Amino acid sequence: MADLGVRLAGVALRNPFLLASGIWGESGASLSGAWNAGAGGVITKSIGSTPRPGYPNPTIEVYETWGLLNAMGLPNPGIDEYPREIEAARRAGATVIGSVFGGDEEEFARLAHQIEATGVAAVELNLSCPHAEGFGTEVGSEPEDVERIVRAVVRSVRVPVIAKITPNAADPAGLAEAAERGGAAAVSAINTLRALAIDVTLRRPVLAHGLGGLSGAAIKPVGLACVWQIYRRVKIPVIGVGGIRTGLDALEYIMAGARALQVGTAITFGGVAVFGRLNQELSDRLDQLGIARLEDAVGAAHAAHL
Amino acid sequence: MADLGVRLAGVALRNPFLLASGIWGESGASLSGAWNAGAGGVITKSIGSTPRPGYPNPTIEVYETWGLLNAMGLPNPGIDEYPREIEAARRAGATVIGSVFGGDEEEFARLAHQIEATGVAAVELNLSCPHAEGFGTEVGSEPEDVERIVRAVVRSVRVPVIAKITPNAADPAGLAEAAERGGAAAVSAINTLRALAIDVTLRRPVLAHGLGGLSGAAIKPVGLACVWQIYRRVKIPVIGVGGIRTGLDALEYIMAGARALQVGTAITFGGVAVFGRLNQELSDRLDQLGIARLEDAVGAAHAAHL
Amino acid sequence: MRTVVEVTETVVETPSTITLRFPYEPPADPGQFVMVWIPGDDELPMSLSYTEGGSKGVTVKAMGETSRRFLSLRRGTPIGLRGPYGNRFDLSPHRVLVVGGGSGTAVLAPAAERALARGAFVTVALGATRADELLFRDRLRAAGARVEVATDDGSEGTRGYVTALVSSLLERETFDAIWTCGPEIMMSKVASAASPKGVPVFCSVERHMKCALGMCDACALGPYHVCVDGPVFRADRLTSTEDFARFHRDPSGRRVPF
Amino acid sequence: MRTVVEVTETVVETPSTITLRFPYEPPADPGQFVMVWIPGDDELPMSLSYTEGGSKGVTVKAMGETSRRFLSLRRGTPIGLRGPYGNRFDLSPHRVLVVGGGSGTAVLAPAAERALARGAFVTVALGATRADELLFRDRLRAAGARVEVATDDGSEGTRGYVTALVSSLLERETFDAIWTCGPEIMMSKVASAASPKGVPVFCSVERHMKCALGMCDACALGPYHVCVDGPVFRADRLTSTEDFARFHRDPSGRRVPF
Ligand SMILES: Cc1cc2nc3c(=O)[nH]c(=O)nc-3n(C[C@H](O)[C@H](O)[C@H](O)COP(=O)(O)OP(=O)(O)OC[C@H]3O[C@@H](n4cnc5c(N)ncnc54)[C@H](O)[C@@H]3O)c2cc1C
Ligand SMILES: Cc1cc2nc3c(=O)[nH]c(=O)nc-3n(C[C@H](O)[C@H](O)[C@H](O)COP(=O)(O)OP(=O)(O)OC[C@H]3O[C@@H](n4cnc5c(N)ncnc54)[C@H](O)[C@@H]3O)c2cc1C
Ligand SMILES: Cc1cc2nc3c(=O)[nH]c(=O)nc-3n(C[C@H](O)[C@H](O)[C@H](O)COP(=O)(O)O)c2cc1C
Ligand SMILES: Cc1cc2nc3c(=O)[nH]c(=O)nc-3n(C[C@H](O)[C@H](O)[C@H](O)COP(=O)(O)O)c2cc1C
Ligand code: FES
Ligand code: FES
Repeated sequence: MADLGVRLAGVALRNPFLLASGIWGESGASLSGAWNAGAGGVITKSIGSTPRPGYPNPTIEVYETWGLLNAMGLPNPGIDEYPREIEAARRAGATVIGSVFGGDEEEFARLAHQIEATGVAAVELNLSCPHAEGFGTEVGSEPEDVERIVRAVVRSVRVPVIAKITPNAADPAGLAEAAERGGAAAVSAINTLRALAIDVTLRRPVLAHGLGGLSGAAIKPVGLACVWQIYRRVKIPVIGVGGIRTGLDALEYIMAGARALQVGTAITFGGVAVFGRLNQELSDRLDQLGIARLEDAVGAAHAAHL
Repeated sequence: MADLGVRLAGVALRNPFLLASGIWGESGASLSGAWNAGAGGVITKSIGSTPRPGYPNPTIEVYETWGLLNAMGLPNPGIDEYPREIEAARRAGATVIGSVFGGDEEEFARLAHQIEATGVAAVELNLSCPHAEGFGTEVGSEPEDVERIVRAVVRSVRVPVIAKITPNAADPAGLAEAAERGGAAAVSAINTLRALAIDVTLRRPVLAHGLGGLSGAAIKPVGLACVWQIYRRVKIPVIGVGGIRTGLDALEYIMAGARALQVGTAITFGGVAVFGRLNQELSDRLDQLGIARLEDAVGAAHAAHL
Repeated sequence: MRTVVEVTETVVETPSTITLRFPYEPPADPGQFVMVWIPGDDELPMSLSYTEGGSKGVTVKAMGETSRRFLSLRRGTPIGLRGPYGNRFDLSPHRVLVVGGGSGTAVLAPAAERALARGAFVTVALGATRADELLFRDRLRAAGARVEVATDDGSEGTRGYVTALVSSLLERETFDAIWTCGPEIMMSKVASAASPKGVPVFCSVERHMKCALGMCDACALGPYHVCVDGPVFRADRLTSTEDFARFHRDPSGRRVPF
Repeated sequence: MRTVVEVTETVVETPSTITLRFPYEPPADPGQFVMVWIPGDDELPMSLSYTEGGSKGVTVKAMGETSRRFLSLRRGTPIGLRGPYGNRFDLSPHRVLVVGGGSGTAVLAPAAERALARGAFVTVALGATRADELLFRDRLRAAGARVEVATDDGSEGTRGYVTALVSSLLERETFDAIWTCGPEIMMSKVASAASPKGVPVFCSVERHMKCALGMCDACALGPYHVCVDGPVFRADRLTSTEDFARFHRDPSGRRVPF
């Protein structure tokens, strides 16, 4: 059986499949549940300075099995309340990565510092939520902003800092380069695509917030392109995310350049049992291809295409 | 039966469904075929200055029924050869819109001028192909470039100029504003999303060119968001394109702000007969909702959401 | 994934409770819920109080802002629906005690009706603040259930909480199962009373819901997601959590005491 | 949508022609083609010369750069496949004349074989530049076809073009249908010869292909897309276009004379 373990920015992961931020991430019990189901690590819901209820419902729309639109609006209990959830997950033995979002570099740095104190293995910066005013893409679309925020956070914590990049940009790889310059230990790509659903009977957007973010199978080809381009332009490891639902999807991301992966929407369609299945499928694929260690496959598709 | 006729930038269309550029667009017989099948107008393949064979195969990858990835590489016979195809389509009675692509404003202006001479009803500028080096998004990602190119073209032709906008940008609506400033009579949104497919057995990208553009149902939510945002920021009409395959999809785009529509990938899955079906379905939907004229529905979803 | 339908009928059940009927074809079972969207306002989880055939219904008690708005909905108003979601009551037990508090009876009524239709013997213990707030008393009697009543003010039936009524029923009679829905404190007391008798208790619980797809974590209750693992749970599953009858989560995910 | 398989067998059919066999499960009929991808090179349309069961095959003649590369493929080489695409020969006629020129016989052989298996009487007129370029002569004879041969240099059978052979066969005998594949000039001559006799001619034609999905317009031939409306056409459909045997389109879409 192929070795699925990977080292990501100094953190040893038992397998590459991380729970993506925002899915099963509000409660410690859920984080533990994803870990127990076989995730290689769990990323928390993105946490901010104060409690945020998020947008009113409807917050989601589903497209058959290939897509999910959401505008949750970054609901979270705030950094003062959240540590107990992380502690619960850590007690269950989970490798936890803390995700935070802020409006400027000071807020990011403070939140990262606070979340570091809970013993997380790394901090991920949400620079890429496409539907939260004043946060996410609004602070993560310009390379200078990304660099400045990452630099401020890197100064304030010891754990590795991961920048999560938006695909809603002319040049996502340029944002990854900026994160690298700022000192990021890794980048995650991608967050959701800015998107919208309309109800024609009611003549209005379906989601209460109007615009939302598209995730799921539909965005896999877009995520692969981002990972591919980023891999060619930075030296730090890339975490692939977007539409992963099978071991084949996973290996495509790995060969495009990802060293670890995140899984979100697939949980909507199959629960966290998806982690067990993904491990099995990926391992089978590697065996079939005669690849002994997952790490040997990272970026493999670039050799043929220089 | 609801009235599907629309006026778009002074051009009367018998219905809002235009054949999108790049599909059935190389030969006059195919353009005529789409018209005879019920298209409200046909947009030519994007034409450049000289013959271009495009990229080698593989040039496409299909995802179930929800997506299509392509990197054709803008194959076209060049502006000197192409007029005979437009003439054939015009002889069949088709309303033809000529699409052109160039590397700078002079080339765009010259091509637009040449294609105007064939009697097209309007000219569409491809500022948005995501995989052609030196063309498309490479000249259409910055508002200043878009404005300059559009302005040069508007000066060189009398027919309405349509700017086709890329979704691979932080702010597609800002590009539409730039087109409006440059004098565009309308904008089309969206072109394909930058995307990639990997073959894990062969450890390489599937498409010969590597990166390609994603179209089809998967991008409808993204196209709707672009049209929605553009509609709020420009006064010129918007042509919605991306993933339209049913009358319901069409009406969503119309209510999001589109005055006309383009259909591409749906033809892959159902042939040009899709135009007849779309007309029927859209008309049925409007009847059900008690909307007498399609034009009354343009932008209708904005009223509930100010 | 949403269907927009028009409300075809409204029934004022109590001064604070209204039933909306609407055409909705997807098959449903007692215990399941739908997400009901009031366009321009919010979308709330509501148990189906009518599950049979194409004309389904929800029964809503005015609590906060949005649920209050349900009371002003009229015939012809468009609402959005998705679902049904969640699990269902196991309808196989023969002698069932149904314990409903407040609007909780909404989800129990169709379960009781279907059990009765299959020949079960159903006793209902119905609680409310006062007589005119008793929900579905007549509906349940008409279906053949024995209905016993408790009101806080004694305006009908026993004075006091319905839990007292349950204890005395459990003393006198044997049941194969208890189905209950209402305030968690009430359900927790019912569970405590039934436990020494070995009668299994099934509770329908509520948590704040957003996705209803087991994904967003809004409805987390201990290790469960109420939207997919529930809303119906065996009481022992719930009492082993730290949350049941003690904490729920507000829309931000913050754990707050009941 | 692509399947990558390894070549399981290669057969050198003539000095310029090779057959590749490979496992490929999707069912196919004679007349259909697949898109064959040589990783790192190109992807070309190739008719299936073996359509039955799980071991399929294509037979490739070295023409340009890519097709020449097929000749160097070996057992174990991975190739990508998609399809089968396109329509098929109508196999119902009883007395069939099969006219193959060059690698065109690749698509005709499985059609002839299947017709013979159904009890049809099949005559094959096979043309090539010289004897060792005659494709599938032995395969067709083994299947029970009567095979007549014409070579440009007279090294086997009649000297001259296969079209002369066809004319003389049409003089002497009656056929219910003619199936042909080869250079368009040849097929056009076959159509002219058959037309006065009223024998329907079905031609398998080739055009530059990219998508094979009837979308990109690369394979436009008059009002048709060869990839979905063909590759098999009744000759009268083709002769009414301005293109058949006169023009094809290069990869840029430019119309160029044959
Ligand atoms: C599975 C399920 C079935 C339900 N069935 C019924 C029913 O049949 N009849 C009935 O009257 N009520 C039912 N509810 C409760 C209902 O969804 C609302 O919680 C209640 O109506 C109060 O809503 P509000 O917005 O008016 O209250 P608010 O004043 O806004 O809030 C009061 C309480 O309602 C909660 N609430 C608000 N929004 C939601 C939400 N999206 N999901 C859950 N709780 C929310 C708040 O957290 C708060 O605790 C059910 C809830 C669940 C989870
Ligand atoms: C439906 C169909 C079935 C075919 N079946 C067979 C077969 O069974 N055996 C066989 O040997 N050949 C077959 N061909 C022809 C084959 O696809 C190639 O055209 C031929 O092998 C020459 O390719 P090349 O790249 O080596 O030639 P090049 O030197 O590159 O070009 C020579 C000619 O081949 C054409 N060509 C190149 N690429 C393509 C392409 N993607 N599609 C079509 N034509 C192309 C060029 O336009 C040119 O006219 C078939 C073609 C079609 C359309
Ligand atoms: C409901 C939902 C909530 C999300 N919340 C967050 C979040 O809080 N922070 C974040 O960085 N990403 C968030 N995301 C984005 C995901 O982490 C992930 O990047 C995206 O969904 C693509 O992966 P997927 O296709 O596997 O879901 C959210 C996605 C969904 C669907
Ligand atoms: C095979 C293919 C070729 C295309 N070629 C062009 C082109 O030449 N010029 C252009 O402006 N857009 C081109 N496009 C983009 C389409 O016109 C359209 O914007 C896009 O496909 C989204 O619409 P759809 O989902 O209906 O296909 C092409 C799309 C496809 C799939
Ligand atoms: S409501 Fe989202 S997980 Fe239950
Ligand atoms: S090959 Fe694209 S239309 Fe036929």
